[in-house]
Amino acid sequence: MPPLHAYLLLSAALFAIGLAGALTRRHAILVLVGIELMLNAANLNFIAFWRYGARPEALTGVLFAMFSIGIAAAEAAVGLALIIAVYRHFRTTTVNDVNELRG
Amino acid sequence: MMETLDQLFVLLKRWVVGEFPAAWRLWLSPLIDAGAIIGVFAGLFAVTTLLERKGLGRLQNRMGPNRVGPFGVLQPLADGLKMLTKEDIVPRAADRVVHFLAPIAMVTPILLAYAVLPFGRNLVAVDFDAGLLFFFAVGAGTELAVFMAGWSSRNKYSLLGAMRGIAQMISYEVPLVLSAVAVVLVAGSLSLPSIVDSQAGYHWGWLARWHVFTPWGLAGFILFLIAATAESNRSPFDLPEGESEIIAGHLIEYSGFKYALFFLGEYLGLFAVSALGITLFLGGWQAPVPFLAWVPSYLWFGAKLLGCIALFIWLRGTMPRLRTDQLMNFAWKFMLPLVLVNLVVAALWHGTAAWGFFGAGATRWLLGGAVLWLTYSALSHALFTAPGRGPRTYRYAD
Amino acid sequence: METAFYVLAAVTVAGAVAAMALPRLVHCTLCLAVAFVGLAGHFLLLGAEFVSFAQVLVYVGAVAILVVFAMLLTRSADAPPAWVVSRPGLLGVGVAVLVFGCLAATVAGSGLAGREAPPAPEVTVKALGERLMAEYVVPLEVVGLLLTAALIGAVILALEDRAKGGT
Amino acid sequence: MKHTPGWGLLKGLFETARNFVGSYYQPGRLTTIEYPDERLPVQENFRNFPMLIYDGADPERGLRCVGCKICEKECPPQCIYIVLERDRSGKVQKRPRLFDIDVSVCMSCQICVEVCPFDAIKMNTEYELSTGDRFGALLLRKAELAKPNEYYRRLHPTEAAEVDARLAAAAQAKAAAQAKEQAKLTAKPAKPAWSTQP
Repeated sequence: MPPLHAYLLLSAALFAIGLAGALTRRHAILVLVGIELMLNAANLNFIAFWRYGARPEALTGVLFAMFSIGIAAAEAAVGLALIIAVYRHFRTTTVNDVNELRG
Repeated sequence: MMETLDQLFVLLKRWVVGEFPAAWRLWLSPLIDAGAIIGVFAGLFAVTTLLERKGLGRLQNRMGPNRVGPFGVLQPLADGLKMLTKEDIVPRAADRVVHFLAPIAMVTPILLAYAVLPFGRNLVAVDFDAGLLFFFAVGAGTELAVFMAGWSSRNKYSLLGAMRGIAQMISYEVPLVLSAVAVVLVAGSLSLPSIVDSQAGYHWGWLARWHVFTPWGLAGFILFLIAATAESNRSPFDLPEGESEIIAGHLIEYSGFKYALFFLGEYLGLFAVSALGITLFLGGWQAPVPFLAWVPSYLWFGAKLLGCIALFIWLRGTMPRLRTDQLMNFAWKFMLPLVLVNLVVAALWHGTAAWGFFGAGATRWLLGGAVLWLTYSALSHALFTAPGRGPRTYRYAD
Repeated sequence: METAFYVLAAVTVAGAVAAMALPRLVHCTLCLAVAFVGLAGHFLLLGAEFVSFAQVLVYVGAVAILVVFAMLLTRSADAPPAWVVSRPGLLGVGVAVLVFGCLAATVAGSGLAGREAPPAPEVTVKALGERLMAEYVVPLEVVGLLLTAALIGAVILALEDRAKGGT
Repeated sequence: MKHTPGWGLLKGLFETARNFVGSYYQPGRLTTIEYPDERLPVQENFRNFPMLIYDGADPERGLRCVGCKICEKECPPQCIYIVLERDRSGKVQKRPRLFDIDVSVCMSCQICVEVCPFDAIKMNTEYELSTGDRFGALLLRKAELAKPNEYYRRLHPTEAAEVDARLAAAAQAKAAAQAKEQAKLTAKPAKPAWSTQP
């Protein structure tokens, strides 16, 4: 069994990768993908802390991760619907080009 | 004696693994499982292609293949040789890496799904506590493979086929999973062997306690079959590869061995989903009548599997293909409400299990059946036979 | 166990990096799916079977497919490959590296670093379900409500504006 | 029962099941002809590809074709190629030296038959013309095209009888005309016919 900090470092790395992508990529879908990656990194942390925690039989980490997955699914659905709506309006999915408030 | 025969493969594997040093056993056991699954089901694939072609022929008053070998039994061999010796063509504009990976991404998840299916008493590779969820989770991987195949070919027909395929698979996954959830609700477990165990025994000593003999089980099984047909892209839901419209859908630009892999994946998916249907509704490897319980369990499973395959071939030989809008309407407006009602009926069935008065079973059956039948009639009337929605009338064509 | 962790970690990180760095959007999505599968493997390794399968079902089976559909509907799949080597881009990477450094330093500095796992607990689906139905029934209902709202919201957002005649 | 939703599906399934079972013990249901082993009898009006008719035993001398080239001109895909025979002095004879038809081009339209004033070209019913040689074997020569009149009678009896009757009538009329001419000639002696020849 690898030590806890291995999981924490992996999670931090995933979070940083997701953050870098969300900050640098211009495509709206990729920004969303970066956010999904960050959420997943958080999930990994939940599970790792649950497994290495004092009372794993309480299942808190697992349950929290499941709720988080559910919320991520909702977020992805709404986010992608927004991207499609934006595309219909502006005919582009590049976030830099969608900077006007007027339609 | 019969006990040994029933557990033949389990004992055989235990003996083979026992012959090897302890360090190897951890690796050897799953390797043997995987090898057995691939060998048996690839063989079944070969047999099924022949049976399907023969059966379809007979359903349409034709002979079917009968040229290679006696009665054409060597036809799969000829087909295989032809596939393997064909030129492997990759379009110049294709994304070569994704194009190459797509068939692999198609077959691997389906083979993984076999790991949790119980083929006989104790004959299951891995007994996950959440086996059913595992099955559906890996099954989801094939959708991505369809997209990979369709997009990487750089062909508008293949992209259209892939979009149709993904839309269809997502839509029909909902009724598929929900009809399985009804079983989970009653059996109280996600593990497939314990779902089979929950169907053990016989009512009054002769009627098997399979879920298909309950009102929600019968409806659930039919809904499951329809959704499974759509999931495995078979006729009448074969729109993704409807050859008269989009040639072969996402398979257009595949030839030779890669095409054979897709073909194999399609059939393996069909077997897997049939095996799941058997496990959930038809009592898995259990014998249908108590006096035949001495027949080895895997033979019962095989017989049921062949029966399911025959049913799919029969459906394919009978039904015409749906239109895309009909397909989507059917999934979302007809099957989804029905499967939700079915879930409620299953919950009622489970809740009234404690009823003990005389005729309680018949009352429950009639109640559940009536609710389902009323829903079915109302839905089909509202969707198909209500004024303005009935069969199309042709003013000038007649 | 250790080897499995490192292999899975390599797959996950490679998938994530590729998902964020490849020029073609479709490749990004496919690599994202690989990263998700790697994460599911980690969950399995940690003994959270149910979460692992749910992860594959939701992320590979739903989110990745949703992304694919969004890509096809916005015609981004055929967009020319776009690399990001610009000043704001570098700035973003710098910020991310900084964040990673902070997190790593915190992890290394905390007392948790060397903690070993207690014996594996028995996690049955039944236990999970009982928790969800007893202690966590309110959050469960809220998530259900949220998902329904998200479903309806997504449909309304993506619905074509017929009344306006489309813009 | 008839109006129960889903009834039509069951009816269809029943129908195919009846096909399935019936095809095993009612051979009449099977619509398949196992081709290389058994063949459908060729219909009299079937046509595939032209042939040249000759009378008598010698395909060279008995050929009805006079090389008028009408068929060559009328053939829509232009698959007929005719070169006329010449004698030693180079004079054109009323016989084709070459008469080639390209099978791969012919479209079985029968126009050559309809325009032929001499009933020399007719449609064959042979359909197994495939060959491994794409360039040589699909070009049929005069020798391969020439078929005796008996063969034509066997293939298209009705049509052949009609043609034979017409030809016999024409021959009779011609003989009668010749006899008349002969009678005229004998009545009024003139230069004998053979004297025009050198």
